[in-house]
Amino acid sequence: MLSDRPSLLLKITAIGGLLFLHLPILFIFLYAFTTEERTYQFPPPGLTLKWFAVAWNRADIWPPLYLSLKVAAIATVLAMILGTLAAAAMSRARFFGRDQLSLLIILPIALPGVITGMSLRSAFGIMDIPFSTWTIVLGHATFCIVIVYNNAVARMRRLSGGIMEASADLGANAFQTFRHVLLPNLGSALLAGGMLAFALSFDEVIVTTFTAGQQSTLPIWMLNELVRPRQRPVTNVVAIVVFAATFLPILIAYYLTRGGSETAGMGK
Amino acid sequence: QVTAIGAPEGQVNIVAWPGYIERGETMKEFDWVTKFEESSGCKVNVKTANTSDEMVALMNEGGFDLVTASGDASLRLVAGDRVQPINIDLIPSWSTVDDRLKNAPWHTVKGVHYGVPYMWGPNVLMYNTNVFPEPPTSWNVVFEEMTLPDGKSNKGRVQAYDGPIHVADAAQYLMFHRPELGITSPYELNEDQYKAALDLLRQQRNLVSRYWHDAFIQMDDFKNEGVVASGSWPFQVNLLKSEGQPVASVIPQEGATGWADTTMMHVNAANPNCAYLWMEHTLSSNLQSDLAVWFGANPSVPAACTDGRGMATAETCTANGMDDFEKIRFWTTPVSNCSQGDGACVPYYRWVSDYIGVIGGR
Amino acid sequence: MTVTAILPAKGLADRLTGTFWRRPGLLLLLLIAPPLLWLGVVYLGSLAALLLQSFYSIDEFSGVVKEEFTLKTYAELFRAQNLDIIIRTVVMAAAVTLACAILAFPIAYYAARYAKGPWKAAFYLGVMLPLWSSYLVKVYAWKLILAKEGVLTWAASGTGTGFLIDGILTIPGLEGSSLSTSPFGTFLVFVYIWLPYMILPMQAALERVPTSMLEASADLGATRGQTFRTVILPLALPGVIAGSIFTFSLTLGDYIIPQIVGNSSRFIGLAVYQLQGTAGNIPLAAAFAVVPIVIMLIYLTLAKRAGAFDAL
Amino acid sequence: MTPAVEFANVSRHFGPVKAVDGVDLTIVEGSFFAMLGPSGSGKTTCLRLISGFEKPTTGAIRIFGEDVSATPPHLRNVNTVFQDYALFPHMNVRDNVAYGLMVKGMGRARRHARAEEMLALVKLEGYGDRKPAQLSGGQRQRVALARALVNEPRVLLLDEPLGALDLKLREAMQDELKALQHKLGLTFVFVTHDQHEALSMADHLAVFNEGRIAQIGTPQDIYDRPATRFVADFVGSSNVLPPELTRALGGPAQWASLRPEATRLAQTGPVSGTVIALRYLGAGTRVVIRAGETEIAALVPAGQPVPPEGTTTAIAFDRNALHLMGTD
Amino acid sequence: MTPAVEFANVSRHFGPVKAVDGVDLTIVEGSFFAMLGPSGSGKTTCLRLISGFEKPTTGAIRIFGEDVSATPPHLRNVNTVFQDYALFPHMNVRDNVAYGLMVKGMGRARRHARAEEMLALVKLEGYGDRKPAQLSGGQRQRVALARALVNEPRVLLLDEPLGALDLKLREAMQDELKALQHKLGLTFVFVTHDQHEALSMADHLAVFNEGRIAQIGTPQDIYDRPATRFVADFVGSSNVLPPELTRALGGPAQWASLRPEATRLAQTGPVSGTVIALRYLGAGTRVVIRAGETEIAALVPAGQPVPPEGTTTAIAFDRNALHLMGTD
Ligand SMILES: Nc1ncnc2c1ncn2[C@@H]1O[C@H](COP(=O)(O)OP(=O)(O)OP(=O)(O)O)[C@@H](O)[C@H]1O
Ligand SMILES: Nc1ncnc2c1ncn2[C@@H]1O[C@H](COP(=O)(O)OP(=O)(O)OP(=O)(O)O)[C@@H](O)[C@H]1O
Ligand SMILES: [Mg+2]
Ligand SMILES: [Mg+2]
Repeated sequence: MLSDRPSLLLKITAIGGLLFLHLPILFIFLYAFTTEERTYQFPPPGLTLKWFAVAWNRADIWPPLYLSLKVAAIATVLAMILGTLAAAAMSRARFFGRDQLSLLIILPIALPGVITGMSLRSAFGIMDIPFSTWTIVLGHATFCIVIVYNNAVARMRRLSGGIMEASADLGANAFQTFRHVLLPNLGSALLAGGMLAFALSFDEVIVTTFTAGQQSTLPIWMLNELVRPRQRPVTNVVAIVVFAATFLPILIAYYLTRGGSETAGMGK
Repeated sequence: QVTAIGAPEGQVNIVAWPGYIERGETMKEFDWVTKFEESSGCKVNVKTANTSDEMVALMNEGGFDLVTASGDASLRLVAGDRVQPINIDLIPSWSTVDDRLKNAPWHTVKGVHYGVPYMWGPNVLMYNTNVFPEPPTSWNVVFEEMTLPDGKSNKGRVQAYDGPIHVADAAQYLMFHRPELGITSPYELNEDQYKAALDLLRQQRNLVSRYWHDAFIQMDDFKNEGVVASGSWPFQVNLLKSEGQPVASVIPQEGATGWADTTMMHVNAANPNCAYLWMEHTLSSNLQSDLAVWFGANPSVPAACTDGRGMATAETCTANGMDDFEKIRFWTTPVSNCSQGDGACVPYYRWVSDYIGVIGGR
Repeated sequence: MTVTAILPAKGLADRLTGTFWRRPGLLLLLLIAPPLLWLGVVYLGSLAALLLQSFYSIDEFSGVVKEEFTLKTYAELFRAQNLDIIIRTVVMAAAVTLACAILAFPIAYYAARYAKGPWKAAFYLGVMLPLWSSYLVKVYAWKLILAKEGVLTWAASGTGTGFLIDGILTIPGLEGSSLSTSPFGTFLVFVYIWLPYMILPMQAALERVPTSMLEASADLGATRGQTFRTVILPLALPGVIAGSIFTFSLTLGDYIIPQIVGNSSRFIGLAVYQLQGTAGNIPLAAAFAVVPIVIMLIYLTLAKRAGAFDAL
Repeated sequence: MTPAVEFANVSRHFGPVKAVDGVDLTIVEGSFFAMLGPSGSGKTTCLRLISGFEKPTTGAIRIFGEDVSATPPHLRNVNTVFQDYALFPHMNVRDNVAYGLMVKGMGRARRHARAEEMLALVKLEGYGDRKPAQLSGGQRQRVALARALVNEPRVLLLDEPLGALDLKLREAMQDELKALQHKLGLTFVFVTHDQHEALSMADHLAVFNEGRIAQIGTPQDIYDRPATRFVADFVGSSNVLPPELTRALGGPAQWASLRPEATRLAQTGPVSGTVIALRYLGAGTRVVIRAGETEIAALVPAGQPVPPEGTTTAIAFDRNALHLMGTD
Repeated sequence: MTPAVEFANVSRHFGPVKAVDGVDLTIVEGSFFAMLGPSGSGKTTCLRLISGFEKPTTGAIRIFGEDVSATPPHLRNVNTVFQDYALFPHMNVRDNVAYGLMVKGMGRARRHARAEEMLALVKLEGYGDRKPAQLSGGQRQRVALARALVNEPRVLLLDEPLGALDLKLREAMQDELKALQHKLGLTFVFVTHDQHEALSMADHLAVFNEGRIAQIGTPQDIYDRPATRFVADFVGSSNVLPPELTRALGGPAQWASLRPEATRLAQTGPVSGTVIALRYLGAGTRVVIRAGETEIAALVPAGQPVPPEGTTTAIAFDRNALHLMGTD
């Protein structure tokens, strides 16, 4: 198209916006190398690599990291199962209460995390459920469902509905159809949804503070570290490592779902 | 009430003020946990809390054995049946406790002890020595708009504590400057006195750009945000000094509020034996001594100032206000039935909501 | 031919498939039950528990919750200082949403319409990476950037633009000793943190606007500006609404940012957090929590009417 | 001989919509049966009733004499070529074709061999390794066909399989399909809304209108002797004459149909009108004449003179081409 | 008279793809001009060059004599009916139609009045308040038409506007479009890949092949006298005869085309073959005969005897129907 060239203003604002998104990240990087360890001064007094070694040797990082990984993994698996089931049900013919269900699925991300967290905590209190890994998982899985659900529903919408019928028509029973047709076609969308859900759970702090009790996930560890600075650059080192570790999954998720609009990120 | 100490359970969970229970992580020299863990076999788990309200909430939530409660929290815990009476016979060092504290009203109810005194100290005025070549003599630097010695206004350069108990600081200031109000205790305010205190705080709102409620964020603000004066704890003063920051502290002419903290035990403490062992340990004079230096507070065991088992010396204790006990008005929970008569005073819950209002600019 | 019209069912799977076919409701039920149970019981149940708490009250002295039905807590919610908090939060959420929409549009538009191939991937990563890099560390980085002796002041004094910052800080309502203690700083950090949540649905909506629609507009004589206003913007609206659900709700509920950046004035999220966490006033916290629930339910109902759910 | 498919008073209603409404139908084994009708007339629904993706609201369906009301689709020995082909996008062509055999548990080597045979049948040898996305429309259509045929169904259902193809390709595929049906001797049930396609391919055809069968018969029956005005209107490009006009042309006062090819122009005649449109069709020119309220089309063979637009002309016709119809 | 549109040696290349390659073209004002060609032959690109959505790589385009190389689309007095209609889904029908007037700044009352006039023209009075989603395909097409016409363009471009419609509706719309063009006297440039459509609607047509024009002329020219084998093959259902066969039928040893309608069956003749397929077309039966390598179709008019498949028959033809072609 002849006029299909972005105007200068658009270019500048778009790129400016992207830079704005990365400005603090630049500082996170910078302050992972500062020599000063309590409060950040600008400009940093000096640069050093020692914090990477320090972070590696800090024993108190590992249990929260392990807990975060564990919670994210379990929550993701649960969310993938529940989200896929919900998507499968929703993609079928209209049924009574369908709209309400879609609202219900969206609710955990549409309502502020503090509400989800508080509600769960109230419920745990009322039912005398002690805090454990599972109480964290419960919270995380609830808001991860919608991520997987959105990915799966978008893919199912794109999948020609015919192929499921074609499979039955060719003699496959429901299980064979699921295994040979639905799963392979949904797979990449589920994987992408799963990765996003994992990343979301891994970084969650708002709901977690309510459902963790005295346990410390990595973000909660970071919160404590940031509030009570003790080798503060270590938090930046951890943030960078997590940043680098999420780079690849996000890229993969992008390529897996390319062409669809289902990679839209979802709320906390 | 526990009658005998059994085998240690292997751990003890404590809610404490930041800096109260150190295991050498912030500074290697300050460690009074590691040895205890080794000798008793009780692992010490600490959850820090920044306000008394938070401590009460944590104790109400449960899951902890001990709490280092200040006077404005301790009676609430007792009234709410969150803590249990202590059998002082099981604490051999009880006899070494400062006599002024043994039966203090914030942990002794109807003759029953609900805890072991831990530390006490004043809420000092911390100031930047570059701005104040001479120590300020009055709290007015944080309450009244004025030009500071460096020629600039104090507007936006002072802080105040982000807890309702700060109303008492205002009341204490009024007690000195407006005797006609007839305030006898900053924790017992009738409607008029209370209103005057709130007005003062509203005035202060215009000077304060951010209230502090986290010791470490306050330290940040002194370093990065240009804050030059604020009510504070000796803890922050000491840490900042140790980093070479130009700060010092003073108890101005109006006097100071202060805290006297008590280690109290949860009614449903899961680890009573370790809890008792820890309470006994807190009274050892070297712990008290080191903590006094670390936190800039006063030990509840007077011997800690002099027996040389820790870092504190008689001078340290004097500097921290060991002799000012009578001048300090310790935090207590305001209740409506006070010395001015039953129902005459404004109770704490109104302090809470009104102070939120003041911070919100109302 | 010997083959018959009906093949025999060979195993359990075949028979189950037959059962599902004869009773489609059964399969639907099997599919829907687990997520429905989870969300219905775990989530709605918890919300109900929360609601329930809001009808309790607290013993003012001991801080222990009295489990008796009362509207006292709601009466308290409507005290002036609490109304302040609600209004302050809603105004902030609206401002943040608006700013996010304005900032997000060029990025989303560029990514949707012009970015091709590797550029598209770059834009995607450019939006996703900040989204997934630690929220806390980003907020603290902002504190550092906005502090009085922080990066912005440093840069401003270097470039002689310090008067800009000072100007902002004297606007009534935005006063502070530095950006980091001004409500403007809170606003800025909110906008920054939630921006990706606006960009992504917006971009998805823009990508769904067919090129032919834009060509049709030009063909009918519309200039670029007219096309933008009359075609692109209305068609991207569901995406904007979807994004605004996030930015609005996230601002309503956040309690970390106002704690770290700003002038200590409470927001709903912070109030809820402190009331339940530090003050232990769970009934009032619950009553506060009902506010965003009500706001968001109204918002969602409107959004659903605008077809924004498909754009989520 | 048992018929391949039988509908006994079958209805399928979706709420208020009577997609299929009281249909009786018999499809003879080995025939090429077409279902023709406008959009929404219930053709697809009929097909889905046979394959089992819809269940009749009332009535019974028998396939080779057996009632299939309790048989799920995957156990019916009937296969479908879907309108959009519904090829599995994640499998290559060979695996697509072999799918029916795989789910029946046939070993890899054997089913691949069979798949290759089928690909040869539809002239796609060597395409086995491609993904469906790498094929043209016509090729995909043939893969869909091979995939359905590999199961050796006794009835093959085809839902507008040529709808998405362009004219040239469509004609080529029509010939191929017809030849294949001949060769295999299967029963084909073919849905289309294209009159030419239905007429040229089917042995028998049913014309649907609003869920009911308007007429059923051989193409010649239907083209030459439409039972109702609807059929006449829909099927041919027949002229439909109102009773007055039929009478004026010498018939009884009844609705009648008259094919354009049987309509000639004349200098004088009982009915005349104005030429309002001319359409060059290559093989001749279609002349549309307005006589009163009625528009009548006549076909002037190539090479004969065509009256210009606006002139008045009379029409003549082969008397036996005038076909009287019911009033429906 | 200046021609409406002129292409002088226009090319449009996309990298290696020569979408349009050295096209010379003149479209007379007031004519109905069709562009016909297989998929990918450059028809759409030609249209987009006129509307301004593409710029020629080389060559010049003139609209009513003015060079438009520097004129952006929204300033060209040319409007397009898009293949997918491209109606604005968020506006009702009236606002869609009035869009062109709105962006020109016409007041609400006046532009709505004009829009209603246009809707009346395309027989959609009373549909103004509906959203596009609430219309059928044919109705949408008419809205797109009204929307383009409201701007009073001097040239209207139509890119396969009927492609998405079913046969019956398509034929109805063809008649309507043709009538409208007649009534308004506008220049229509119409893109299609449907031979029948092009032949029956256009005054002039250009047959495209691989970015070049294979032949340009009246429908009769192109149907009866295809310039190349490609045109003969693509346009008619012509029989294309190789040189040997042309000679056997009494012509020179050259490629030739022979229309089925001009081809008859005979008992004996120079060329004979086996009947391999019969297709009933209503108006007659198409008989396909294989003679050596070549398949020849003949049309047996309705009522005449049709030889059964497998029998051998000879063919006869009107001598002047044999049309000799270039070797391209
Ligand atoms: N699942 C369904 N729910 C509701 N109505 C339906 C459903 N399936 C079909 N219909 C309706 O039944 C009628 C017949 O539909 P059907 O698909 O059989 O028509 P068709 O003859 O195949 O038309 P087309 O030529 O457009 O494919 C239509 O009015 C359609 O809207
Ligand atoms: N923007 C483009 N970039 C690259 N190649 C293009 C572009 N537009 C068209 N082409 C190529 O140019 C050739 C002609 O395309 P065009 O769309 O004009 O064909 P068409 O005759 O309209 O075909 P159809 O009947 O399928 O619409 C095709 O090979 C096409 O792939
Ligand atoms: Mg259909
Ligand atoms: Mg095209």
